[in-house]
Amino acid sequence: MTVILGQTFTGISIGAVLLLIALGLSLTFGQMNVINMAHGEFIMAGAYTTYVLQKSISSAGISLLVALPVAFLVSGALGALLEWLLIRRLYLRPLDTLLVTWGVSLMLQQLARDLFGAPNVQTRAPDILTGNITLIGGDDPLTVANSRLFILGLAVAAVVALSLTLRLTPLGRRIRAVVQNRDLAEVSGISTSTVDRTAFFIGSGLAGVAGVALTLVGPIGPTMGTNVIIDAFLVIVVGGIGQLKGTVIVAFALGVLQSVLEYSTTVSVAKVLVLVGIVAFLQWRPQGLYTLRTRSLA
Amino acid sequence: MNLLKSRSARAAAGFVGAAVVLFAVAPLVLSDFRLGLLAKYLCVAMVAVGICLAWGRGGLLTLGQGVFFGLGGYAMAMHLKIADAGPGNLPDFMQLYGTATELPWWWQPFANPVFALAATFLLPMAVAALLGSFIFRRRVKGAYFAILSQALAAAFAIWLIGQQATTGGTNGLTDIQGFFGYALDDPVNQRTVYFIIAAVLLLLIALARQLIQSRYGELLVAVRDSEERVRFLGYDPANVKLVAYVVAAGMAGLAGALFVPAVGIISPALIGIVPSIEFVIGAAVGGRASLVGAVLGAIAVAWAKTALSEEFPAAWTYFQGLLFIVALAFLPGGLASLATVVRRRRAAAAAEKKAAVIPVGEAA
Amino acid sequence: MSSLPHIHRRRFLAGTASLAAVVALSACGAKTDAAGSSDKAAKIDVSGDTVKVGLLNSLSGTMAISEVTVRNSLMLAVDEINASGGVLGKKIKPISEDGASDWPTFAEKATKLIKEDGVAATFGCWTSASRKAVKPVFEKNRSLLFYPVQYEGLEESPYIFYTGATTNQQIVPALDYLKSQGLKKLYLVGSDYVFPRTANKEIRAYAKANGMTILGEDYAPLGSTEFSTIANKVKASKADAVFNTLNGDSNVAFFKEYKSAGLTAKSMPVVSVSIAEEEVKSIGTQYLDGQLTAWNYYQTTPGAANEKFVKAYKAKYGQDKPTSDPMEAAYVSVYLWKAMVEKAKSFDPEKVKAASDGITFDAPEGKVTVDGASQHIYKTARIGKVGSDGLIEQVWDSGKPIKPDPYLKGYSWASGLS
Amino acid sequence: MTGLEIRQLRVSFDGFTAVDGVDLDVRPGDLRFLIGPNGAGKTTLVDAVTGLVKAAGSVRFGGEELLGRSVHRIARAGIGRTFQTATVFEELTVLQNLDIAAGAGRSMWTMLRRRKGVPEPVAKAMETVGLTDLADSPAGTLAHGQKQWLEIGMLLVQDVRLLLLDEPVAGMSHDERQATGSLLERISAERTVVVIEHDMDFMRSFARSVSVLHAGKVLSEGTVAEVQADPKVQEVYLGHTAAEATADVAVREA
Repeated sequence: MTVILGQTFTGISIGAVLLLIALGLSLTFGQMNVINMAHGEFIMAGAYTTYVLQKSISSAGISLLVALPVAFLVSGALGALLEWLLIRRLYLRPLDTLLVTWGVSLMLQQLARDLFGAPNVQTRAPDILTGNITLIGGDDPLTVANSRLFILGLAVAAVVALSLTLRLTPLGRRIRAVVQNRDLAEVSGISTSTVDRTAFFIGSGLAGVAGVALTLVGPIGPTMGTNVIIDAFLVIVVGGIGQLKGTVIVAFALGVLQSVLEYSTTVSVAKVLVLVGIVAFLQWRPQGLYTLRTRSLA
Repeated sequence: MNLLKSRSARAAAGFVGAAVVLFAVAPLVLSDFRLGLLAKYLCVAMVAVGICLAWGRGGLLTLGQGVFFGLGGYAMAMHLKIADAGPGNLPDFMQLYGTATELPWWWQPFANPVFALAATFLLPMAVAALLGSFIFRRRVKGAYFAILSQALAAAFAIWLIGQQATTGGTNGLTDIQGFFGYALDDPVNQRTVYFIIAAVLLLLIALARQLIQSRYGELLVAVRDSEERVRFLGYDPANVKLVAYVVAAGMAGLAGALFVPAVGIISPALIGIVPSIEFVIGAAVGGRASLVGAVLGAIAVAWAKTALSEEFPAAWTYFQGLLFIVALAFLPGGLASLATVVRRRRAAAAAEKKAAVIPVGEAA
Repeated sequence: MSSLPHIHRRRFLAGTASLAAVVALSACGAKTDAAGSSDKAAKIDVSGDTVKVGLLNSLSGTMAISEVTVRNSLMLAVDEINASGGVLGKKIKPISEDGASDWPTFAEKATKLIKEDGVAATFGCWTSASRKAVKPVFEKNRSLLFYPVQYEGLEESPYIFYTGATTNQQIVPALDYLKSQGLKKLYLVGSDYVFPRTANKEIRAYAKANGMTILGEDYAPLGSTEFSTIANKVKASKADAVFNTLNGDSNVAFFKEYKSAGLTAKSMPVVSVSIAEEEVKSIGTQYLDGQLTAWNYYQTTPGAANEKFVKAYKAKYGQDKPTSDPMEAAYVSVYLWKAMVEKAKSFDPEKVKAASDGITFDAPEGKVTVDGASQHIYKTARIGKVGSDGLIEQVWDSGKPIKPDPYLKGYSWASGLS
Repeated sequence: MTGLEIRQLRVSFDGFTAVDGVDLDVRPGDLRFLIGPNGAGKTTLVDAVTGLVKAAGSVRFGGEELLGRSVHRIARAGIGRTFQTATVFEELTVLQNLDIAAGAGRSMWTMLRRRKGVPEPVAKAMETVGLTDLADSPAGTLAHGQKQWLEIGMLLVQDVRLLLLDEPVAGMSHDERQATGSLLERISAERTVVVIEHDMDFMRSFARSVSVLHAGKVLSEGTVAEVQADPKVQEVYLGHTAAEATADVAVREA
């Protein structure tokens, strides 16, 4: 029983990480149809931001909290720059963005190597986040890591913030308008290029936030982005492009699936099964879990 | 009609030229080592021929060509490892890391050279046919198809790595000594392998050219540009795409199979997401829709990788990244479209024309 | 570039060879059985007052995190040797190549170094996979590789010198240590590749013969960074200790998860065989404090040779840069090659090999001796404990250098392994 | 002899019913115009007939049930359509476009060979739509009207018996409209033609019969004169246009 509960919690915590790394993509890929392979490197930029800030702020807790908004700005700015330099030329060729941003990703990795050295770097987590809380005591205790709870909280907060932004603010309405009908939005007086850049800023900024969170659970190094990028895209694809709720559900579902399979088989087998399962799922629902059904897409 | 004639004349001249370069000039001017590298680039170019067909002509961004390359490569390498070990013996890595005392059942058919040779392209084609018939019938396309391909490539690589006792795991199959009885460390035989590779590449180009110029080739472009429209004409676009996908898979398989004697190794590192993207990028830089462009692009990008990394071992990825970005963002038709771009500029005074995104005309 | 007449001559020769190839196509080349009859030894370029050596490490890709430090250390040794007059009166000219964390690329670059550059020896490789990829290249061309990383054993290539530990110099002593501490129930965690799988096979054999039990064995793909399930499994097993053969990025994620699960060096110590000072630095002492490592060298290893090495390394690359076992083994490998060459009075690999037996060097880890038969070196095993300052303090050593035994022939429990 | 028979056709998207129980009969040889305000369900009706959207009810042509068949099978049953924006294969030549349209039944072997010469039906269709001189021009370089004609030509070489044309004269010059109109008259002699159109002048000049759709239902049916006299039609066209336009946007945003 403890095992099942424990693995469910583990799955949810894996899901929270997945959700956080995929959330920015739900905007740039899901809404804007840009396959940004450098998204992983924006996550990396967020992690390195934490590292740099810790050099000047000695308290691990404060530096982590400061890192969240700063990483959002740093990665967001990188994203906006990328959009302005390259992606705006490629909106009509979504598949080409994949290859172009792959080139960008190679360069950013090398840049990180030259700026911070090839080896991984270390950040200090606040002590409170390295512990755990016990849900069920006794001989076979069920514990949940504080770092995972923090990430879960952060992921939920980010989802709420993003969905409120999209729903309630004028910016959000403009983004949705542009996504749904670019020409109509343009003639209604919306500057589509500004909206594109802002949306890219937010999506990339969220990658930065994910990068800060990843410093609590994983390595901080030049290739950390490539480790997660495909998983992030799969979450969006399975969830359904342009569907925030699909992203959320699928992130947690994949997390739980992964953790249960990992427990009952091996990590490698679990990974293969999850990937094959995703392919099979897309046979069943080629447009993902939730789909936008409109006449224009028919 | 005159145009067609002169075009096929030009194509024939191109073939002869390419054959002269590959069979006479290259062996004359290149050292054994560089010729060996060229053999490797030509294998990449074979994959690019398939990509030109599937992606350039059919619009299928196949980001999983590593899978088919790997299937072909492993099929060949398994046979060669069995042959190296000699009858009754296990391949070296199985003796070291495995627990089995005899060949696993799925290795056994590969002891037969004919089976192994046929498997190098039939196996990838069968897998592609199976996958494709599902994927295309369910109308998975565009970004979904691209990311799905990547997921498959990742899954295949992870699976191979996990089966160390029977696949060599991360190491892959290495230290391949002989090629159907001929010692691979003999430079003369290495050269022969190069000639075989060059000949197969030319053959594949000829095959792809025939396909592209056939009615099927025209239909494939039609599917790429407007799948719905083709469906209204009474075709099943899924079948049209499937043919291109399967042919491309077979070409990647052959490339993988020939890569093994040329380089002496096949490993999961050649199968995952990164190599699969690199296969596509070569074709894209050269010009995805043009056979000549895709082939030369693949060779050029592979060559640039070698040259840049030799010259700037610590900073070459900057140049590589920059090359991809510049070529793809600013020259969507690839280097092959440069000629078209120049011609357009010259003819700019003439009537206003709607610029085609990807030039179709100059195939092969 | 070479002079013009030289190029012409090469073209001409290549042309003849190409014609010969066409003829050979019908004559069908050499059969496998006849292989090795012709002499194919690599040509070493000793023209001029320099001798070239190849440095082959991953400077990009996932392995760069580890291999760049080895490259730094190799460069330090080359610079030092050049400053003191070089080898046989020739300055060493290092040719740098990037293996790019890709095994076929390693093979390509190794071929290039040997055939195009005419290097006298090559130093580098980290993963077993890269070594396996280049092994046939060095054997085919009869050129030397110096491999500086601890590995899984079961290999003796006539053209490779192994200056890192083989299993009986690292893993077996670590198991001896655990046994002596009464830690008899082990959980095995490793990356999914040759070294951990082979190491764990040996650990199981050792455990069986020594009354220890293995409670579980888990592998994660290289580069995997999600370890919550494995941490759960380890915790639930209630093992005495964990034997960790994870490599690279995975270690960071594993130890962060390990601590989050409430496991500590006190409650369940982890012995790691791929965590050196550089990795400690990237994981953080917060997560590693008190955990055990098994190596042959630590930055804190006493002795004048090590003080000099550490000082020189920090002076060249920065005061915050630690030194580690693979870096030391790489550093040593260049000096050993120099000593062999000087003893042989030749750069010829065959002569160098013949001269190798008994070569000693006063290394940072203490005196090391080359075992000419296996081409490995005698090394002292050391168990260390990670301190809160990020350095590793030795808590046990084998007392004297252990004779390398890559096939574990001297251990009866290992008889069924290979 | 039965033409197109539609019974109780119903299509809905996420709760919004775009076609709401339409009955429609078009005899062979008819040139039927479908008119109605935006959002009336005209295009959705055609989508349903051609299998693009799922629908309930019954659609028969020549006695054969079409609903539930896949798009390319419906096409093979002799039903062809055009779209609001001309969709020809821009990178292929006029000849190649028509050749593809003519070839759905070709064998694998024929497909894998090059085209030799110009097939008879293709030449005839090029003649009919007046594009013979432009046979080797890429379709992307054609003028707007020419593209529409090419599309109609592609339906002709397919030898379709039912043509569904979605706003074929939108954006055409006056001369092009006249040419298109007479082309349709000629074609409809041997086939059933249904045209969705907003252009009332064009309709008055060429329609043999008219159906008016409104809010997913057939509002009125008859000759041009009959329909124009219908007070319901007048009300819809004068009163509710703005509201319907909004509904159209709602569909897209759903």
